[in-house]
Amino acid sequence: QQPTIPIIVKDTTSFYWQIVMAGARAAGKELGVNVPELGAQAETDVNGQISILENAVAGNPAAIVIAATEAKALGKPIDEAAAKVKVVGIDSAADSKAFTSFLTTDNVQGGRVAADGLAAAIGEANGGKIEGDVALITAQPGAGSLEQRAQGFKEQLAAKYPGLKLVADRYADGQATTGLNIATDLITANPNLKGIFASNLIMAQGVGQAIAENDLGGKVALVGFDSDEKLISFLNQGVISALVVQDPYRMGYDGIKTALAASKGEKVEANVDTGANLVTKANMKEPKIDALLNPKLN
Amino acid sequence: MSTETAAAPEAPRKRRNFNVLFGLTLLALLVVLWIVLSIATPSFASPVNIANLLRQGSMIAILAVGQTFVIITGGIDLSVGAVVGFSTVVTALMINAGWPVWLAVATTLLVGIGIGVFHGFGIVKMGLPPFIITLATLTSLRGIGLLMTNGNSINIQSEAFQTFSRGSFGGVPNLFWMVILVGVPAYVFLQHTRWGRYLFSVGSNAEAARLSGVNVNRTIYMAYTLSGLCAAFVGVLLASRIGIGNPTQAEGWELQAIASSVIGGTSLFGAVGSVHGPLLGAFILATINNGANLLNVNSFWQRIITGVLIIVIVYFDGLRRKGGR
Amino acid sequence: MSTETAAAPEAPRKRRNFNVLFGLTLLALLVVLWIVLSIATPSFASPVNIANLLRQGSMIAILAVGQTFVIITGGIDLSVGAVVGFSTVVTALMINAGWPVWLAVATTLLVGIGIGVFHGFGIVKMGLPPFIITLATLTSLRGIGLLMTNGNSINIQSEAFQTFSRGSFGGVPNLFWMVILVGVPAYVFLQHTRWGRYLFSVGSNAEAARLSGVNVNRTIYMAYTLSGLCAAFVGVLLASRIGIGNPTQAEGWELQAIASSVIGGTSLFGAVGSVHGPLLGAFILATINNGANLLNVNSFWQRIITGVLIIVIVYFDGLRRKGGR
Amino acid sequence: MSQAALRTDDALARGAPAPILELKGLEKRYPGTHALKPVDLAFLPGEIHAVVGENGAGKSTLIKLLTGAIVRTGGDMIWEGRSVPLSTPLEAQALGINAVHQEVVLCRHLSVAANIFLGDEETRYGLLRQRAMVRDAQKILDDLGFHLPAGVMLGDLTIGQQQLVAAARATVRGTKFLIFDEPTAYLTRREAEQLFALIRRLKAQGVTIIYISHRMEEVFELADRVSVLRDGTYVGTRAIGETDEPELVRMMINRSLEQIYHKEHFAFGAPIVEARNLSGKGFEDVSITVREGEIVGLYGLVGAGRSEFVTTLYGRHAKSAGSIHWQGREVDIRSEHDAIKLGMALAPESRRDQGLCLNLPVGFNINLPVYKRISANGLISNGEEKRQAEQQIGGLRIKTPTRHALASSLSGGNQQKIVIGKWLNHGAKLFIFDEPTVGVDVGTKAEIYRLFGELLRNGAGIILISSYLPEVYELADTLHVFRRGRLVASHGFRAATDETVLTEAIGKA
Ligand SMILES: Nc1ncnc2c1ncn2[C@@H]1O[C@H](COP(=O)(O)OP(=O)(O)OP(=O)(O)O)[C@@H](O)[C@H]1O
Ligand SMILES: Nc1ncnc2c1ncn2[C@@H]1O[C@H](COP(=O)(O)OP(=O)(O)OP(=O)(O)O)[C@@H](O)[C@H]1O
Ligand SMILES: [Mg+2]
Ligand SMILES: [Mg+2]
Repeated sequence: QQPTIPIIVKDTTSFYWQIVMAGARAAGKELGVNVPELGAQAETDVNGQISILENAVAGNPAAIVIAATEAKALGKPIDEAAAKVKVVGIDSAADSKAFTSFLTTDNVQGGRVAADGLAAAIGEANGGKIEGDVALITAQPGAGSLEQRAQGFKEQLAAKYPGLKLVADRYADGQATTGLNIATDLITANPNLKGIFASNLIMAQGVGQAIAENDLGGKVALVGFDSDEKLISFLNQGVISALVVQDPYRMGYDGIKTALAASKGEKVEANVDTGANLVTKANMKEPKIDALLNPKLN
Repeated sequence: MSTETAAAPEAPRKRRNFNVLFGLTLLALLVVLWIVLSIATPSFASPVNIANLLRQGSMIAILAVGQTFVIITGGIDLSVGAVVGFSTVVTALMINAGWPVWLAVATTLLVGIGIGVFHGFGIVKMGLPPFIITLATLTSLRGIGLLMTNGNSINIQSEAFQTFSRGSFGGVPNLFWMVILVGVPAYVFLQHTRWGRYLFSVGSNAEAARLSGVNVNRTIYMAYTLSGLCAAFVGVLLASRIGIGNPTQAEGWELQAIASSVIGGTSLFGAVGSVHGPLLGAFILATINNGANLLNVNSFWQRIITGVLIIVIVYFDGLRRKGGR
Repeated sequence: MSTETAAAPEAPRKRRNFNVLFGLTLLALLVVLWIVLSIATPSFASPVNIANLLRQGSMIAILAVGQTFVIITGGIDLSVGAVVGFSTVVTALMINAGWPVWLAVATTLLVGIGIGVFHGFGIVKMGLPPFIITLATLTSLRGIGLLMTNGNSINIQSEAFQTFSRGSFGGVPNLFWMVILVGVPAYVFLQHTRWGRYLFSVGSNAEAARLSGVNVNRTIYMAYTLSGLCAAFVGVLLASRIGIGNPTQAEGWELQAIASSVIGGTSLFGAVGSVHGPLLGAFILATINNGANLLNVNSFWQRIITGVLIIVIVYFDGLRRKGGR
Repeated sequence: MSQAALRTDDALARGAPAPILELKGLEKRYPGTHALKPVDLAFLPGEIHAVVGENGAGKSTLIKLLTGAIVRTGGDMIWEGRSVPLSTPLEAQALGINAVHQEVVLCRHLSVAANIFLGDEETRYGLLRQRAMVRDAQKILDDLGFHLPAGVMLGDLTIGQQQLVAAARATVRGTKFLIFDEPTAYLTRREAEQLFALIRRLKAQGVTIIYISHRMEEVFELADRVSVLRDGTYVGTRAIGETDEPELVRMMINRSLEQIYHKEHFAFGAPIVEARNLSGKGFEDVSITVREGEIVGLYGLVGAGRSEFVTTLYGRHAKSAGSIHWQGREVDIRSEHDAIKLGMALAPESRRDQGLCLNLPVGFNINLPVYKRISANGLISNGEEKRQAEQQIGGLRIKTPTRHALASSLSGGNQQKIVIGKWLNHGAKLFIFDEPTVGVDVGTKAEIYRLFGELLRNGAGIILISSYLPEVYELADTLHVFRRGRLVASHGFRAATDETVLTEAIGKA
């Protein structure tokens, strides 16, 4: 009988997590593991994820792979789960020492990379002068990884780019349309706006549309986080200057692989950084980046 | 009904203190908002921003009109947000499959109608409360959309389709023209045809309507079908505006649509409502958001202010209504 | 009302085909679900899972009870989810400020009562529709909570407080004991005290109630206060369960609470409702989710199935009600 | 073969026209109630056929069957020799059958004109001709002599006025067969006269009319034949010339009734309530005193302001001038709660809008005012609750399967009994009865009047509002006449003739 290793993601409805699950699925097939794909239905649904974790433990799996929606909240439940099975963390940490292994993109680092990308794009558009107003649009408050990206972004701006002034730090409600509306309004209200960081997939789609709608490609730089077909086409059109891309597929794949090894009592690495890469029109054709942009989904 | 009656005796006493504000119609309240914002921020009254504002309010406005038909019959349609999201997916898939845009749009509208008919069926034939059947659709439709897209966004490959929502005609954004395209027939339908009147009669007293020879069941089918149709139409517009098909979009728009409708004076107990009310309600909400963005109000404060303004506006509008009786 | 009447003549004809299913009470339907799941997956009936299930349904169950009081009066309380989120913040801040847990909990409950009183005030004194005032609170409260926490989560620094929600007593999870703690007095209150009767009378015909000497305004205050209190209590439980204070939690729980209540037979037109109904409704929803997780149903399919099951369950329950009349 | 069939055969033999509508074994069962047991009955073209019977006898049920409002559970209906299903209102209307139902079933949120034309709107190019409809509706109302504005919301009219609108609506449609189910319940004599004129005119045009009423004199004034139902069973039909009131009453209640108006006179005690120069919305400068043991009657036309006066007294509306004295002390009554605490009880005129929680049980409604008394620390005594309910159900002979049945499932008259019954055990000092016997059958009326006597004997006072002159005339110790919001005349017991009272109420032209 095959061992069972469920993977619990933050939000099954997001494309990003679909890629993570695809990676896990692939690993499951290759390694002969049964991989239930579980997850909350919104990144902010902490309680929902705790319930799912409890249910998963109740099914007596060999190990569990989980991306915690909220570091502090998931700490105790993961401790409890780890008392019964091996737990491997991916993507986002939890306040628990019980992880057997932890594979992640450092989201704070991702925010820094985004700031660098935005600064570079603004410099390029303004003859090397890295100055002007910039804005940050976050999909929704209360999502840990988005807060970390914002933190990294702001830290890096303050530390490295004194010419860039963060004039707006706004939260939407998770809807592309809201991101779009906020962006058009910011553009109207701030004539000197030079760049926007939209810190996840759906915000980048909305904000990208605002820039396309107002024909500001190149005038207002946009950096997004994560990628899909739409964002890649924006990148190609020059609407988006750069994307910070993680390696969700690998997180899923390696997560299952590590968990299987751990469940057999093998020794596994405690911390793995799967990296955050800045993708621009210039480097998007590189094979490594191309693989990130076009993960094999099935 | 209960609670409205309960409040009635209190209001008149206070009325006198607010003579000026009290006479304001909803439209006047909106204009006051606009004037205040024009003074507070120079960019508000700029043509670009007005175009933005008109675009931003359009979709909820159309949804609210459809929703109002349903609420007038004493029902509720919680599914509209999900129908919008689902419709973006349907449109996107068909356009990407190479269908001509008009056919893709028409098919999407048919899907919306189909969903509305299903709601009518659930209510009329299965005897389900509207809340339940439309909540079930909301849940299921998002699931079906996600299955179809695998949680991915579908990039719509037609430039022309996307240009539409950005364009304008005679200086007015196309999206706002769509509001007029929906609003005018909706107004005529609701106020000047017998079917509109039947909607009111069913919401007022379904038994009386039935005894008067009104086909109550058909009227209910009609209300939900119209709401589904409006939602599917908004889905097409949204797909055009954001250029993707994504089933998780428009989440929570049902609440915004209902709120716009209620702000516009529709009673959730049925039989009271108009077409201009929900339109005004939607643009009041859009103005609040637009203004807060322009003034760069902290996002958290923005929520607080929105809540407070909703109370204030509905309060003054309520005073006027009571006085006007 | 309108639509229910309209549907009535249809149902009886179909009834005969479903003799068996048709007689099932909601409880029986829940038991059927349990039996099916026990057969389908061995882990369902395990003690661990049953404890999980009881825990998972608890919070919505308590919210639904509070919500039911409001719905019985013909109102609605959209704010409950926001009150839960806000309460986690209040509790967390106070516990971290070194207050004894009991005091922090009591204060949070007082905050919930205060919010309920505010709703009563808006409805009774300002004449606002319940939908509007509670929607405004929903929006504003989330904003206030976000301001207080600056969008972050507050890590609660009391071990003891967090252990509570994990613990169990006599083999039953503490969270489920809380349902009993709320449910039993709520039952007595609604069915065996005059205030419970007054809730029904206000929902049925506020004018008749008033002329019969019922203090309608006070009854409305009471309903919303109870709902606010239940929500604040759930906020405390949630804070204990997730160990953080975070104002964005419990998003959409208002819809789940209302749905549980309606599935449990409460009528959104008021005057029809019970305490056991919403409890059953909440645990039916929890069972569907729990079962889908255990069966490893794809999460997209899970939504679809949830929608379909809601329809099926309410349909059969409706048949029984009609037959029982 | 039943009596009715025989009689019809007789009539046929005598050369009378063939019946327009024949009922054969028509019956209706509700779960738990056999509302109408198989009935054989024939209606002749152009006749006015009265149907009488106790509350809950099945009259409205019969009417609902004829108009397709409900579907029969057995029997057959023969329309002009043809068996018809009559399962939808539309079908009935197509045949020319229409009804003014007992409860005003119209839409409060629509205008009078919209209600009159509902289901049959005038349109041009698919659009409503709103102004034309208001004009036409106004013309219809004026032609009928009803002085009502066609443009206002129906909900803004009093029930009596709504009843007239319903009558107007039905006459436009009931081209062949028209049914009036207690149309005069909320009307004063003057409006009733208008309605009778209308009915006679319709009869002259060859329309068949079924007329239901609990007022015997109306039956004798209008009808050609009268049929009696008792407890869902058809009892018999009489030509109006061949019967008299005692016989009909005996057929209805299976016993004879010597006297309807039980009038006992008591010595008046101290004043209970005094209104001094009271003004408010709908009435002005009214001074009235009610003493212990006294029935104070208020008479006036529809909309004269009587209901507004008593509801103001009761704290439902704010007074604008004047004062109220309770047992000699000036009091400030701010809410109905205050009024009830002082010792007032009000049985309001509209049972649907003000009197009953229709979708709650009968027992609940009866106990609503007394829940405070039958509960300790809020906890309700189940035994007391049951006792109170059963006592009223028994005493007033409220026809209901159990006290748990919903109030909405009762017949109109039985609902009215709840509105009265719920105050009888309240122990109030002043009882205000606003149209207490609308739709109540003679037997129960007598019982209610007897109960008035008991209340008086216990030292209470009564304000009795009625648009039915004989009632106030026969019962009131003091009779006040209202006209357009003012108190225009007062009389002692039977001190003025009823014509005088009527003239005072109408005013000089
Ligand atoms: N919807 C219903 N469900 C159950 N029973 C009903 C329903 N409607 C009427 N009944 C019952 O049918 C019987 C006959 O009622 P109906 O209304 O025909 O009486 P009625 O002769 O018109 O009396 P009234 O003079 O009081 O109007 C009553 O016992 C009533 O309780
Ligand atoms: N709901 C209402 N809206 C507006 N006006 C009303 C309303 N109800 C009553 N009126 C008006 O108030 C005045 C007094 O009405 P009221 O009902 O007190 O008269 P009444 O003598 O009791 O007559 P009725 O026999 O019709 O009850 C009338 O002019 C009437 O038209
Ligand atoms: Mg009747
Ligand atoms: Mg009156």
